Amino acid sequence: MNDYIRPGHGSGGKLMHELIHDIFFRHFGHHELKKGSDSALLQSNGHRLAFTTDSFVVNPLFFPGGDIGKLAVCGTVNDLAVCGAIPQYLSAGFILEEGFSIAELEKIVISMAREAKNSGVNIVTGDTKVVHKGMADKLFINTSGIGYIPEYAGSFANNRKIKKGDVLIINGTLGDHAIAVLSEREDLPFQSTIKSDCACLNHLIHSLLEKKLHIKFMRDLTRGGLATCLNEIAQAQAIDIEINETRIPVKASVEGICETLGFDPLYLANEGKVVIIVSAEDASEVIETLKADDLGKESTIIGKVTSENGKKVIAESAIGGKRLLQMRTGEQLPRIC
Amino acid sequence: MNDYIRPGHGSGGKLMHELIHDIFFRHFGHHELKKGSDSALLQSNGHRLAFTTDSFVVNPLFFPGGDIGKLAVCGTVNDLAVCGAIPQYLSAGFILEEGFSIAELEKIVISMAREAKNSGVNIVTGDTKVVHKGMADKLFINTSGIGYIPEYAGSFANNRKIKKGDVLIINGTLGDHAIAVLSEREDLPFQSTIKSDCACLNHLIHSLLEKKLHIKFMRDLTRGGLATCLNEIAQAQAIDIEINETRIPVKASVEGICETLGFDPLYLANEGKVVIIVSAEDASEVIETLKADDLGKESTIIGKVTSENGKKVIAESAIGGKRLLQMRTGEQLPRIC
Amino acid sequence: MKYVHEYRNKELSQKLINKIHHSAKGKYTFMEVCGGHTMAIQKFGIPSLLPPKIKLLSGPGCPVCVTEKSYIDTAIAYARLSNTIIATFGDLMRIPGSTSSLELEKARGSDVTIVLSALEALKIAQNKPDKKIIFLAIGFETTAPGSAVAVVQASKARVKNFFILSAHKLMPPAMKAIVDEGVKIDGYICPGHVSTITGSAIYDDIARKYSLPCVISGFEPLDLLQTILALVHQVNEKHSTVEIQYARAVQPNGNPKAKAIMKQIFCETDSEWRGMGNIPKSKLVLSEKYQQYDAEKMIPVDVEPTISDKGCICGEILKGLKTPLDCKLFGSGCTPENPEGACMVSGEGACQAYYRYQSQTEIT
Amino acid sequence: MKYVHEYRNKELSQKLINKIHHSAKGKYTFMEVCGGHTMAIQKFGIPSLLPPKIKLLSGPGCPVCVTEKSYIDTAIAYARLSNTIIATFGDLMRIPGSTSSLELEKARGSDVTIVLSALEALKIAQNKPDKKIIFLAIGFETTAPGSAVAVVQASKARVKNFFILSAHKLMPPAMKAIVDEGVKIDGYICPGHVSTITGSAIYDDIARKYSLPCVISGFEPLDLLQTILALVHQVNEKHSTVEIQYARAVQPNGNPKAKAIMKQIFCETDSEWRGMGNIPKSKLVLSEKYQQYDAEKMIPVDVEPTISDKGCICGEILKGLKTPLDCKLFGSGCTPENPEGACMVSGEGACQAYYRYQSQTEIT
Amino acid sequence: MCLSIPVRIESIEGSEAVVSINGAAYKAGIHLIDNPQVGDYVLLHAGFAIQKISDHEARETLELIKQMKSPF
Amino acid sequence: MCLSIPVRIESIEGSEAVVSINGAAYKAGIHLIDNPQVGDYVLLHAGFAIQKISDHEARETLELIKQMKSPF
Ligand code: SF4
Ligand code: SF4
Ligand SMILES: [Mg+2]
Ligand SMILES: [Mg+2]
Ligand SMILES: [Mg+2]
Ligand SMILES: [Mg+2]
Ligand SMILES: [Mg+2]
Ligand SMILES: [Mg+2]
Ligand SMILES: [Mg+2]
Ligand SMILES: [Mg+2]
Ligand SMILES: [Mg+2]
Ligand SMILES: [Mg+2]
Repeated sequence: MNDYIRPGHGSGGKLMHELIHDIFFRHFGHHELKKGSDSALLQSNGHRLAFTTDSFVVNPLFFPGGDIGKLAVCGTVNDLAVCGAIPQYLSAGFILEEGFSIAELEKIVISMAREAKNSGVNIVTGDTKVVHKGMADKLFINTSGIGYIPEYAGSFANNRKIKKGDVLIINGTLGDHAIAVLSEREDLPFQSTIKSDCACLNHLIHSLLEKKLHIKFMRDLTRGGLATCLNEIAQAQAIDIEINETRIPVKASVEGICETLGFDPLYLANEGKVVIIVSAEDASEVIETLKADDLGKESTIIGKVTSENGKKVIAESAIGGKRLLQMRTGEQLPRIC
Repeated sequence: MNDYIRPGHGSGGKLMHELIHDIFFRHFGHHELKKGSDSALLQSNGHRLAFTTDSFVVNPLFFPGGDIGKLAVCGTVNDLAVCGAIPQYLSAGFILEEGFSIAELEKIVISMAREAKNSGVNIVTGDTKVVHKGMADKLFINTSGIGYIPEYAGSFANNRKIKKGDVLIINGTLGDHAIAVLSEREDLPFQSTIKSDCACLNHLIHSLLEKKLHIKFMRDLTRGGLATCLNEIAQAQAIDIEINETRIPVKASVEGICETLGFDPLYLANEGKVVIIVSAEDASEVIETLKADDLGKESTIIGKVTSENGKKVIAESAIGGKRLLQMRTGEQLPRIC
Repeated sequence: MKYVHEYRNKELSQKLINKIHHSAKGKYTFMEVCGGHTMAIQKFGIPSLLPPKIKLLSGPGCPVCVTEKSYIDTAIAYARLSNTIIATFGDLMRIPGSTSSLELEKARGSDVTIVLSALEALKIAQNKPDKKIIFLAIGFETTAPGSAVAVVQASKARVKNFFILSAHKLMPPAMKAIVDEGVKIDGYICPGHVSTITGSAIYDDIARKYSLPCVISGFEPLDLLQTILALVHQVNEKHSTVEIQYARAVQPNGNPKAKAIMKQIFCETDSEWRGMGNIPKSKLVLSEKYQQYDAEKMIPVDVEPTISDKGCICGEILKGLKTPLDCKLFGSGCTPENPEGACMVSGEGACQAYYRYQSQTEIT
Repeated sequence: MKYVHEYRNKELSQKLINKIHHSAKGKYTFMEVCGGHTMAIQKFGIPSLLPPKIKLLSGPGCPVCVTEKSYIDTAIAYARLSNTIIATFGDLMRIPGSTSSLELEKARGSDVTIVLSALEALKIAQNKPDKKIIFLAIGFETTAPGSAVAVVQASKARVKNFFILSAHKLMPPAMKAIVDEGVKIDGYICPGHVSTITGSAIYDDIARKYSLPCVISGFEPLDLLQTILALVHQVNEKHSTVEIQYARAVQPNGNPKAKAIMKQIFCETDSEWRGMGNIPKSKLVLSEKYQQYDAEKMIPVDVEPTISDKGCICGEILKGLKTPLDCKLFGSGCTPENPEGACMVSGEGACQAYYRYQSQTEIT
Repeated sequence: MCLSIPVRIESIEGSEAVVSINGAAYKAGIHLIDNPQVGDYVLLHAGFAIQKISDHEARETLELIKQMKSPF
Repeated sequence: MCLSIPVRIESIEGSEAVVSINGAAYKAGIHLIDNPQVGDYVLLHAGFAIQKISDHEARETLELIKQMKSPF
């Protein structure tokens, strides 16, 4: 059963991590790659750079709150920003299916251009490939990005020591992206006003770094959702984390759809959310700074670091019970039981 | 007839150039992008960088002389190298079709790792996406690359002035890649010993730059073949070029297959060929240097710059007749007449 | 009132927990037969809040876990036929058959599509008259009425290319079989949503003949805690009656309309249960009159011989004789990514529930 | 000897060019009717080497350019049927029909596949018995025998799902029509590969009745220069006979086996030629006996009404009355990327050949 | 088994109802429910409303717990 | 029209021959050729050999040009 690519290999959870470790890390082997962080932090001729890549394959291409083009810019900008880099340059690689509408392509490109402008990055190099009808699903976009590490973010990028008692902050509600995209698909017949949270977070993050707040770690949530992200953090930083489920912001309609389909919002995809670890004493100033930005209005503390030597993520439920929160194992499938 | 993506939009010829100008250049608008060169030459915090991207969608994935993985490394390394950059870091973005064999994926990854090692670059960041069965053709790879511009290549990267009488050099035979790939496809039932020329040219190019030979311009040949590449050069550099068809190296079997299918070798894809413009007096030393490398054994002068103020490419035929060589217009289709 | 968050109140649950701690005297073993209960119990961390003398066992309440392997093998055989579309709830996608799974068959090119309802499957059939649509009808009494509606609609609209492959199972025969097998329990947390359809009378036999307390429970923490408290009380007082904790949704008589349509379309038959062997009259199949919608009757197919699980103790876990931690494969040879047995596949299978929501005691 | 590069010798061609320059006294207009000749002439830059008093006109020798628009519309209508595969030479893919093209239909989801030979199309039919395969049989006398072989094979193997949509055209009727239309030429460069099948006798009428010199030419520069020289000589000497320059491939009697199978399978009929109107007995269709392979006879389809070209002077170019440069659309409204007329689509269509291999005089 | 949540009937057309799942709309089959009314809360399972929710009983249950005396 | 190039017959099996196109192999139909032999050069068009090439005539043609006297 292991020999074929399955949807779970791309869903940001455990299967994907195994594939990445067993195949990519093993053969490519570079230490920056193996860190598995959002961007590689590099030296180029004495200069410090962040470099990252992502491909975008979302279906449908247009969804409430965004489209694949906006996503492609935000995803890469965010991966640079959470590493403390100032995003500067993006590449854009298009794979187009024969028969795809050029008018739709233009809409997507305009959306990319707008988002790039808003976030202050330039798309400086590109590529276009066309595949025959049926050989791709309309259009895929790859963006890669380069940023530089400013002086004041230097120590952040080197990872401050995370301590017991440090708190975890998130800048808003979970799962809006996943549900907005799902409800737009014909095969999931929900109608809602839920919009994708898709957004470039670099200005929000920049406002923290500029104030020289003691940010200890940041990661943007994407495919695997909060639970997978926290597990990645716990493992990479060798810490135990405990979150309080009642404090995790989830929209009522998102929660409802999740209960209907048997999904867990903690594992739903997001595209404009970042988890930030700060010391407890800095938390209120961080939240205040975040709340000053539209993208951080609902920022809140969701949990804390409970051990400096661990790798577990624990969730405390509404009634005080506790459970181990693991990585997502495969693509979440709608179910009846 | 214009509203849909057609194969020609990706075949490196005129349709593609129109799409790129009308959609991508128009909306993205950055001057480096609009140059349409192999890599963007950038300033990042006072540091000079080259940055490029390419997606790879070849069918079949494995072909005589290479595979999609080798191609993905070589293509991006070459785009950096022809701009005078020393390729350093690559990203690797995979789009995998559900059901694709993980063993084949590993073969491809090993091939990428090998080629990266040979060419001296590191794959430092990556991404994996899985799409449902039938939504992609097995596997697509995007690589983006970063290089730095060494001192001694600085003036090259700024474009020396191309003068009338300068000569054009190529490092070997045309069309081997296209024909190797075609003959491997079930729908084109040829059998031959032709191998793809797919190769990383950075060491070959480096050997020229190190010797501080007066290289005036370089571009690697890819999808659109020699004719498209020369037209791009003529337009971008505002020069007239004249090539001599009898001097253009083409393997006999490649030529034969072309005549059978109605293809023109001047428009066939290559993945290890570079066109170099040098002053006539430097030509012999450049060729000598190229010939010292395995990848340059068949280097030869194919033509010259005939005007410093033009944009035409003229081909002189075996019998001395002349014709205008234009960009390829669409994907070449096998035909009977 | 939205009937969800009100039942997740921390103060009220603390009151119930205190009461349970206070009331629990001896040792108690209760079985929740519904996978939804298993999930909720783990998700809200209820074991970490109960006194250690109360033990909760997971029963055969995940329709996916109890589905016989030969059923999956049959579905896979159908998936491999050309011109056939398998419509299934997501639950079945990753269940291992003898040598493959529906997910893998889809990856290999079969047309397998996930639906949210039996009516969606029927709609596909109506939109693609050239194809045969086989709906994998799984689930207990809660789900079977929906399949019945789809068959009635297909019949009304004269749809000729819609078929069901039924694995609809009945809950009471399995609950009895568990006790007959000798599993030692002190009471049943009875399945709330099954009971909305069936009503409470189906458990009368169990309470009376087997002298087991039965409480029909809702799925929120207050529901479950209240149910556990009621069970403790019954045990303490040596009662064994059927109580309805989930009164807001369960009528003593259930849902007569749903029961009627089930009766119209289906008849009962003996059936294999994964890991539990044959249980008499425990499965619903289409009655004579609706044969033309029965995939097995109408579409001949060669099914590969069933290969039995190696090392998987799913069956004993379903019977409540063992817990997932007793399985040598748990967590190493068998994980949600690469499940060996069915209990690891479903989100509410006992093994996956354990794997995902491991209780605090096991964490620290 | 490999029969290609030997005929691209620069010294020998210079000899011929000198001789032509020396022999050319008055003004000469010769027409090459074969698109392959048009291509070779442009590719080797022959116009830039001839004295200006020799003018070469391109005739109707591209089977794609002369294919009536309604044929493309019919092929498109077939492409839109479900369960149908269109098998075509690459040449037809981009030909504009009234409102679409095969390339566009493929982009929209139709199954259109490129083949290198009629037998490949037959193989597809044998591999996919559920589908109807329609082979677009285009080409002149050179290509028609291959289609005939495929029909014979289909008949032998009792293949029931292979069909051809014939647009096989005959060369001599068109060559006569051109002169009848009043096009002023001094001689024909006769199509070499057509003649390998037909032999030389088909041009006898033209040489005799129309008093036009005819030289059957090969496709290499030496062939073409030698042919032009021979035509100049005939004109100078007021001869008009049929000469075979391409003797290494053309027998006076052609290829009797190919002629026989063509005769067995096909019969002649009147036909529209794009831009040239109706020409009697200029097309091959399947004879009565092979009707079951005739798409038009066996597969009914609604074809959209043909919309005539606006501004395209393809027809006059084919007749030799105008050159592409006379067309207002050439190079702006009509380019190989967005062709308006058929002559711009095919690599050997007069307009595309001009566009791609513009002669040196026009370059500078 | 049997995932099910309470949803509110927003409108009815024949044997289908649009239900609100905390604000998200979904078309559910109401073939199995007697006398469904707009405003009713029903349990949604596998695309069908399977039972109405009794507001009275719902409050009763909570009231019972609220009024329970603490053992300590 | 009618792209065609000379190819060499390398082997024959029934009505198909493997032909060499300057070294590349292709399976061509030889239904239309009388008495095809390995070593023959034939013209290949649309998948079929349509005519044998006469080596004698080929040399003759070249010879003719070679022996032509220059007009100057
Ligand atoms: S852990 Fe896996 S193998 Fe073990 S009982 Fe559970 S499902 Fe079966
Ligand atoms: S240029 Fe185009 S429009 Fe004009 S005659 Fe040629 S094909 Fe027709
Ligand atoms: Mg990230
Ligand atoms: Mg990234
Ligand atoms: Mg990312
Ligand atoms: Mg590119
Ligand atoms: Mg598609
Ligand atoms: Mg390049
Ligand atoms: Mg590039
Ligand atoms: Mg490139
Ligand atoms: Mg990524
Ligand atoms: Mg595929």
